[in-house]
Amino acid sequence: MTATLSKADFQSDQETRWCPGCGDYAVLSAVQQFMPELGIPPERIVFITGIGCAGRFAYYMDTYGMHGIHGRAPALATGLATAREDLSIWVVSGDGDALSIGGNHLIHALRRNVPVKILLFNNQIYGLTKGQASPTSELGKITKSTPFGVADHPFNPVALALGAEATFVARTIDRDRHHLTEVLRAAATHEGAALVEIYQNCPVFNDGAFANLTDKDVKDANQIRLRAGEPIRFGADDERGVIRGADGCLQVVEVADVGEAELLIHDPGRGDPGPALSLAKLAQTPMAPTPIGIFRSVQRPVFGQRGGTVPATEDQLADLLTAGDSWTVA
Amino acid sequence: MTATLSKADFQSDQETRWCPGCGDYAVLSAVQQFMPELGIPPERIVFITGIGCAGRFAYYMDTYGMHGIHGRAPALATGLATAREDLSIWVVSGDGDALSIGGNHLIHALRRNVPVKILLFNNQIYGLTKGQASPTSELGKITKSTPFGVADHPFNPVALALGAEATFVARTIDRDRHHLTEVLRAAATHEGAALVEIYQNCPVFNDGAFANLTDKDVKDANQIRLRAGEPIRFGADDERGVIRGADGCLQVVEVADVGEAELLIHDPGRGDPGPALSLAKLAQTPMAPTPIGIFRSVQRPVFGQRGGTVPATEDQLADLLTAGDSWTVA
Amino acid sequence: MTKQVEELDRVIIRFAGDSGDGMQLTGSRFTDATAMVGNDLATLPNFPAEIRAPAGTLAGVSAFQIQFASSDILTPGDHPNVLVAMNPAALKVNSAELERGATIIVNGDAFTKRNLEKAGYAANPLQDGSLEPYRVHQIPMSTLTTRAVEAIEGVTTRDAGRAKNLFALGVLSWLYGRPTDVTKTWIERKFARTPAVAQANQAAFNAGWSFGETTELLDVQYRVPPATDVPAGTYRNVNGTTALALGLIAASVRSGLPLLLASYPITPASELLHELSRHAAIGVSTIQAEDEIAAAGMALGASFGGRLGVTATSGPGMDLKSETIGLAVMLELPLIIVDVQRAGPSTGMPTKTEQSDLLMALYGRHGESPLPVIAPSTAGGCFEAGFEAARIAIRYRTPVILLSDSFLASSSEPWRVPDVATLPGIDPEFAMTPAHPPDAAEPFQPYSRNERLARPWAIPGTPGLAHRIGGLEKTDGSGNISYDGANHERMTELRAAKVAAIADEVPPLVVDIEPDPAHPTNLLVLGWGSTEGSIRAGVRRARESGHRVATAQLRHLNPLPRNTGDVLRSFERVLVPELNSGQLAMLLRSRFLVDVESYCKVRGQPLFADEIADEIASRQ
Amino acid sequence: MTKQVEELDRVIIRFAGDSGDGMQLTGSRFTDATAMVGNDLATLPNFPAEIRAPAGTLAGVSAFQIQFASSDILTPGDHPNVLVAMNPAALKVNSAELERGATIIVNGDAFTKRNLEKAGYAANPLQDGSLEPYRVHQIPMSTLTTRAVEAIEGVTTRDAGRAKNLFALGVLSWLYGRPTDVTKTWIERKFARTPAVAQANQAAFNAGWSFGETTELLDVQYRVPPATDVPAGTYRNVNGTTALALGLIAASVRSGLPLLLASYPITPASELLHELSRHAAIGVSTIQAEDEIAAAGMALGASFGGRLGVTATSGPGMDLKSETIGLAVMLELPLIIVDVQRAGPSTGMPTKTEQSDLLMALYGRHGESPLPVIAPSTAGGCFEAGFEAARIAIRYRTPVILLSDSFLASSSEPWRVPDVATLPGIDPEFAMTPAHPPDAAEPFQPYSRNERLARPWAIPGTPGLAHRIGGLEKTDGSGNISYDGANHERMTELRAAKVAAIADEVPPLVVDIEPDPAHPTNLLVLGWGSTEGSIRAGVRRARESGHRVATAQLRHLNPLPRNTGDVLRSFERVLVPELNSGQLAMLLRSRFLVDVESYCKVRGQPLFADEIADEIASRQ
Ligand SMILES: Cc1ncc(C[n+]2csc(CCOP(=O)(O)OP(=O)(O)O)c2C)c(N)n1
Ligand SMILES: Cc1ncc(C[n+]2csc(CCOP(=O)(O)OP(=O)(O)O)c2C)c(N)n1
Ligand code: SF4
Ligand code: SF4
Ligand SMILES: [Mg+2]
Ligand SMILES: [Mg+2]
Repeated sequence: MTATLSKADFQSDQETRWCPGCGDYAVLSAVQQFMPELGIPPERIVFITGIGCAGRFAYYMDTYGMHGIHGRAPALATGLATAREDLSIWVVSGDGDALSIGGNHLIHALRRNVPVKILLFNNQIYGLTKGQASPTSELGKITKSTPFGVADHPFNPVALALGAEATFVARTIDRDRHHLTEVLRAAATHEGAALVEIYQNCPVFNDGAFANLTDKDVKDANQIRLRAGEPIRFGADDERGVIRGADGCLQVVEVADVGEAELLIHDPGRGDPGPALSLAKLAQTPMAPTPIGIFRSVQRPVFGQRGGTVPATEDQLADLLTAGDSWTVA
Repeated sequence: MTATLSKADFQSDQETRWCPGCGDYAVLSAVQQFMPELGIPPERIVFITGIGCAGRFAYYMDTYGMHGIHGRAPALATGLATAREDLSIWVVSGDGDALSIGGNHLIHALRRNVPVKILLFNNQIYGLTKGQASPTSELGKITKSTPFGVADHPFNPVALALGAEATFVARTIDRDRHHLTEVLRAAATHEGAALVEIYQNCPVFNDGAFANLTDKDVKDANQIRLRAGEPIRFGADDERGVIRGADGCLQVVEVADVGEAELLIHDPGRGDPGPALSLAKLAQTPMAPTPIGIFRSVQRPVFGQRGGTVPATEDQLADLLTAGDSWTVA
Repeated sequence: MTKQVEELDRVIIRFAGDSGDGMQLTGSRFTDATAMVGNDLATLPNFPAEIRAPAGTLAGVSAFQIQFASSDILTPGDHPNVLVAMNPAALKVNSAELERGATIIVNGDAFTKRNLEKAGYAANPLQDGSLEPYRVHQIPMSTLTTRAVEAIEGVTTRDAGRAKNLFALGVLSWLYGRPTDVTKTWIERKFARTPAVAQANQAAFNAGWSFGETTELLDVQYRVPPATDVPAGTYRNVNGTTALALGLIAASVRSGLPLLLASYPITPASELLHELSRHAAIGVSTIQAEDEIAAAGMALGASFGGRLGVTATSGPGMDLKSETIGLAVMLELPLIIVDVQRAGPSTGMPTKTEQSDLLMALYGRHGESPLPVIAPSTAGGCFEAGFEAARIAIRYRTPVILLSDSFLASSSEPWRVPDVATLPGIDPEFAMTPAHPPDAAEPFQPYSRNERLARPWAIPGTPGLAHRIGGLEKTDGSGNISYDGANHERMTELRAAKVAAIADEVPPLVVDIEPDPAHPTNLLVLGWGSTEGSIRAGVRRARESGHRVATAQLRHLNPLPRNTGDVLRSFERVLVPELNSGQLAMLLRSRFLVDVESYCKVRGQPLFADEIADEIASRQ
Repeated sequence: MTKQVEELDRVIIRFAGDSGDGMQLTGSRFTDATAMVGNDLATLPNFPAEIRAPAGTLAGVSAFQIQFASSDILTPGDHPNVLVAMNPAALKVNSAELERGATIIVNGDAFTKRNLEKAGYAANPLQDGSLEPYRVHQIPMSTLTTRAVEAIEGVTTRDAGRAKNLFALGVLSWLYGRPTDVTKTWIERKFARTPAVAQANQAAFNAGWSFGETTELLDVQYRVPPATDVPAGTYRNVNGTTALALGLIAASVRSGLPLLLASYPITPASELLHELSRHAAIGVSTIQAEDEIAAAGMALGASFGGRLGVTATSGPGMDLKSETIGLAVMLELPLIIVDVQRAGPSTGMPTKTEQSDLLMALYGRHGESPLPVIAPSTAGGCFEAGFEAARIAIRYRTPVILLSDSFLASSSEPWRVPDVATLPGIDPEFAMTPAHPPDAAEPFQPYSRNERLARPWAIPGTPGLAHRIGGLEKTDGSGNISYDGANHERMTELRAAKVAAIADEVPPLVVDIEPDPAHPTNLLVLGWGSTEGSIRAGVRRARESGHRVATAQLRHLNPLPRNTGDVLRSFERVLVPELNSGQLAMLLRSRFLVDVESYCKVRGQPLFADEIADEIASRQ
């Protein structure tokens, strides 16, 4: 029966309510399209979301869903995942929801390696509340809450996840359905926690934040596509690449200048997260050439059920009640 | 007058109340000893602490102090630092206080580069509440809250800080007064946020957690002392060292096998935090050879005062009140 | 042709259109012009729910309501007499609330098949007679606007399309004889950098005005004489958010304490953050914290440093701040917590108003942690409330909760600008020497108390006063940690007594009419916070229809005015209308054992004057 | 030599010593032996503040108190008649609370100059006559213990030193004729792996016993006959923590829902986490969350998944959970929140008891978010309370707050173990088909309601019932997001009505004596939660001295028993003793307009029977 599932089986009857042109539409459509691949019936799939435009995602998926409170989706999901190993659990969160108010739950879910897939819609702005700065807004950005420009250095979500012991960390883009789907596939098959940062355009409050990576004429020059086992190179004609410089830091070079042999080979399976962090920090904001794809994918025991799924029997309970010294009064 | 300050000037009249043999005593004494070096009068120094045994620290320093609530010291300190640039502000926190309940405030204080020095007393246990697991407790550890062993993979505080955009990250040990003081000195002179992880022994609930790095007979074999600009090597006769292997990961080797030239040169000033993360993760727990010292120290604008220190004048206020369209009724 | 002029005492107009139609702008321009005329007025914007919905849909409708009159008015009004509807959706959403016989002015061009469908109209309401009970004026605004501007050099069709709201403004300005120069100068200022656009807007406005003047369509012009009962002074329009921001800044100036607001965005409290963040130039620091817990902590940290620490949020954020507020109670430091209430529980209805956080403000923390609670009752009153909250926080070294709400924050009214010199001074009375108060023992006793039971506030940097404070119970006087039972009981009583004693400075509860023995008034309508306007308007109507009824409004919820009990007992019946399930009533009943009656409205809307009038009538 | 035997009706013994002296162990061993005798008993440990203080200091003193009697008793007792003091500090800290003429047994060896100084004694109290009013027995326990064990193969001097608490146990066991076999078997079990230590402890115990038997020092032996008024059944000793854990597990078994506890450590609630984490083998999952917010979220997430979600904390943690509890109110899912109250506000006095979270439990969330609140009144009663909380949470799909406190959690008493078969079943009634309840509309209506107003609980994995829930207001029935005012009012009323209706299943408030027209009882003492024992004991004393007074205890704080108002009104005066500033009194006054009087104690201690007796006397 699950074999016959189609995109339509994952579309709820609720009218989608995002602004015209919002990147969320593209991600929703891609996710609904991908779901049948899981081969899991909709009733065993759960979407748990936080508050924000991204948070509305749950209402549009015809699966079980919980629209939680701001920033707490990873905690809700951790409880559900611990209680119900039989479910496929997805968290959808925004850059404010996941990294500002929800930062603590995110890093703990990652270190515990809770079996949930976390989709972080990063539009580098607060959308639902109409345009305040987010922890990923670039320095100097003018927003409703920062009329003189953002003064706090932003987080790099991939870097934060790597420092937080994440076992799977990836980055993709709303507009690139193919790449997005590939990454979703990898995240879905990963055992344990997966963090997927999705660059998502907010045409209303932060339009063009990722134009560098999405506009036809410049994207090739700026998308550094990470492929396991392959040298890291990019550009219209793969003319540029990444090497580890003499100073021990990664740097972008012209392949011609250094020779292909010098290029760094991408390996998401490294135990040492250092090189992945170096890649994540190649660009602090997506205005420079920016790696996308899977930064890290390693195996580690999954945070799982503690007490099993069946309560005590009545006999076990009876024994428990009289455990320790007991006496009888006739 | 500040020239004549001595340790005694920083000792409060409160009786110190830690368990006999607690590592906190050594740190307290070292800090009190070091304070005069700052050349700042006690009244311009503030210690803000969270809840935990470490949290009691504030009461023992004869400076201004606030013993806050659990996990929130970095937030309290951020407010104070923003309001009062003229103060030297120190946060003292435990591994539970800083990394469990307070994780979010810690990473945000680091990314904002708030000018506070954060001393994280890591005893890998909850002391004040009598022995539950902490986010740094090693896998499998039996504690009051984990009778079958800790099931969550621990945080590595240095790694977390590096992923959180920290500009200064160091690690030292309660028992090594000299090294501890060196690190305090560097942290104090760093402009912006400094995170100092201090391995601290809790003889009552987690005795010997750092024996590997403190016991005479084994410490030389396990302390990897990081020195800026020098090759990374250790061991009684510096016979071992750290190199970057062919696979791109760091590894510990016998210097003899690879030759000194191959050794990694330590540079805390690298823009790219990747190599520092690799070092931090050389040992997931201090049971293996573990780097101590300054992992990262870079410059970045400091999160500072927004609105300045003087309120509006009465004239400015009057103008403000009538700003926009106003009219007069006679 | 000259037209007949009809005089009116009061008018309620609602401008409604698609989010993109610029109705908020039209409304506020009309408001400014109206203020200039000297009418009294009150306004209320009504935005669509957070996310911008597709153009033309019901969810996308944005509206702005204004009531203006020749005598003082109290609310933006319950039921509009005039609706300006820029598209079918706007008509659909708003027609239900119109008074019978109301005037409806629509942009006929917008009533296309597509738009009608989007609005869910089976048939065109302009044709199917469903608008029979109203006076409908159809004006092809888009067409006329385009025609008016097409000649202008460098104007895009997009500019033309967007200018139609000024056409509407022109029509209404003519209809109610609003001055045109205010609008003219505004257009010039606003579009100074794009002269073409400025011209286009001016042209559209003029076109609307002359349309009114010339066409047969509108046969009467109305006149609402200026309000005569207005005290002299300088006035401006403010909504509750602006007034509150100004009140806090004024307190900062009068106390000499720089203001630090740490806040985390949340509807409808974000506006205060936006507002204050613009004033960095005059000593106002703002931090967008990582969450509400941090925001409260940062504000408290600033207070410890001798600043005026403020944090602002709405319901869900209040939950999160409660632990830190409790710490502030224990530290006995000044802290202002602004709660712009919205419809709960949980995420509830974020854009809707409610008064359901009162009991949480009083009891929403573990342990015995009393603190003062203040609730402004008008948009302008938010200025005094902000100032008063700061004054109390500083004088008594205590956190203060200020309960505003979504309605107060966004509704606006003319506000008489106070003379700065007349604002009371606020002396922070920082401790400078160990002996503080002078007769206190040395070494410095951070938990000694003055006549108000307030403790000394010694800020870092003060030599000789270095001390440690924290959340653990402390010894009376020295402030050292104490687990002594008797001390804990004493400190618990002291914290409560300090807050209770603030009543000495709380103005008595004022009933709006003197009890007249001849005709005893047996009913008191007692409200709190933002409901004042509607209650007074409702009471006024009840009186007009002959009912004897008195009213009073509580602005201090803790401590209550000292005469509250006497006032309650001096009436046979007391009616307490609230936008919750009876929270103030619960307080009053337990405090005074008076059987007050509740009128509870929990619909996410402000109270309506009609409802009060009806409740009164039903009791007499 | 045979000694005279004196019969006693009740005895209160306090074992006190340094944290290292093992007094908790001595006390619990003595308790078990006492239980075997068939005495009724109640015990209370008293640990030093969190951090272990230096040996011999006042801060390091640990004590364990037991009251045992031949007739039913209600509390661990106010003033001990016997104090066992292992060192000077223990004597200093505890002597003040002894009754006049009490017996003091000290370890003479410990009264060294150094220890006396540490305890702050200028002169040795054993010599300076300051203990005149007491009967003091000095026993060189350390010396005698060492002598008794030194012969034993493989015993270190350290083992010897530590065995002296068993010597003390031996002495007291002889003094009160406690059976020795219980202790013997316990020693064997406990030290099975270290026979030498086992032997040493046994030897020390025997030495203590024979010391009592042989020396002149102790001339009388006491006998407390077994309690005769005890109902038949199997008994064990439990403290409130264990009883609560068992109650929750029992509910899990009877409902078939695996238990998931997510909690963040905090004194005194951590013990529940420790206790439950041991039962992983029988379907109990426990997670130590990163903070209290996460803990509540994890428990709620588990509930969504069809588990029995529980979270436990104390005051500061309650503040942090409030937003998530509000979400649970909106989601209408079962959730149990245990609040083990401690002295507040803020960090307060973490190891001390208080009842000051009642109003926060009821009103500590923004918006109108009603939920049931239950408060057990005895250690054993925590079993029923835990079970009942789960039953209500599941039947009504609602979060339930259970208010325990530090005193209840750690005090212990004999508990009659219930027969598992007699425990009521709890049917989770999971929704399995879209039509649920059967007459409901399709598609699945997650917010339709049954006769109890409870909504269907459809858990992930159930085909055809996939649905979305969240914190935004929802349409009655369908559960879709709604901003409609009328719907919001209806939903607000429904949520309140559902909780109020639980009163149908709340047992009536029972007054302990029938009103007797002949001698009217004009005073009711009404308590709630953990004060029951002290109140009943106090009332009993008052009656013994001739006062006519009735008493009753509330275990359901929301909703209140339906007859509460009638009960209050049937007395002239109502006295409400509380360990807070009058929180229940406030509730009752507003609900019933009855002028109840408060007796407030906020000293971080449990209520004392004397205090109640005095309060009663002062009113008659
Ligand atoms: C406790 C709490 N604080 C604040 C809010 C208000 N709020 C809702 S969404 C949001 C942030 C939205 O930004 P983001 O997470 O980036 O999501 P986006 O809307 O951009 O998709 C905020 C501050 C809330 N609902 N709850
Ligand atoms: C909100 C809140 N939750 C829980 C606690 C209880 N608590 C106090 S300290 C602490 C953790 C102590 O561990 P750590 O931070 O490592 O400090 P340490 O005692 O080990 O120095 C906890 C859970 C609290 N005081 N407040
Ligand atoms: S505000 Fe931005 S993120 Fe939100 S729905 Fe609109 S376009 Fe999308
Ligand atoms: S419990 Fe551990 S950390 Fe705390 S004071 Fe004692 S030894 Fe130190
Ligand atoms: Mg965003
Ligand atoms: Mg610790």
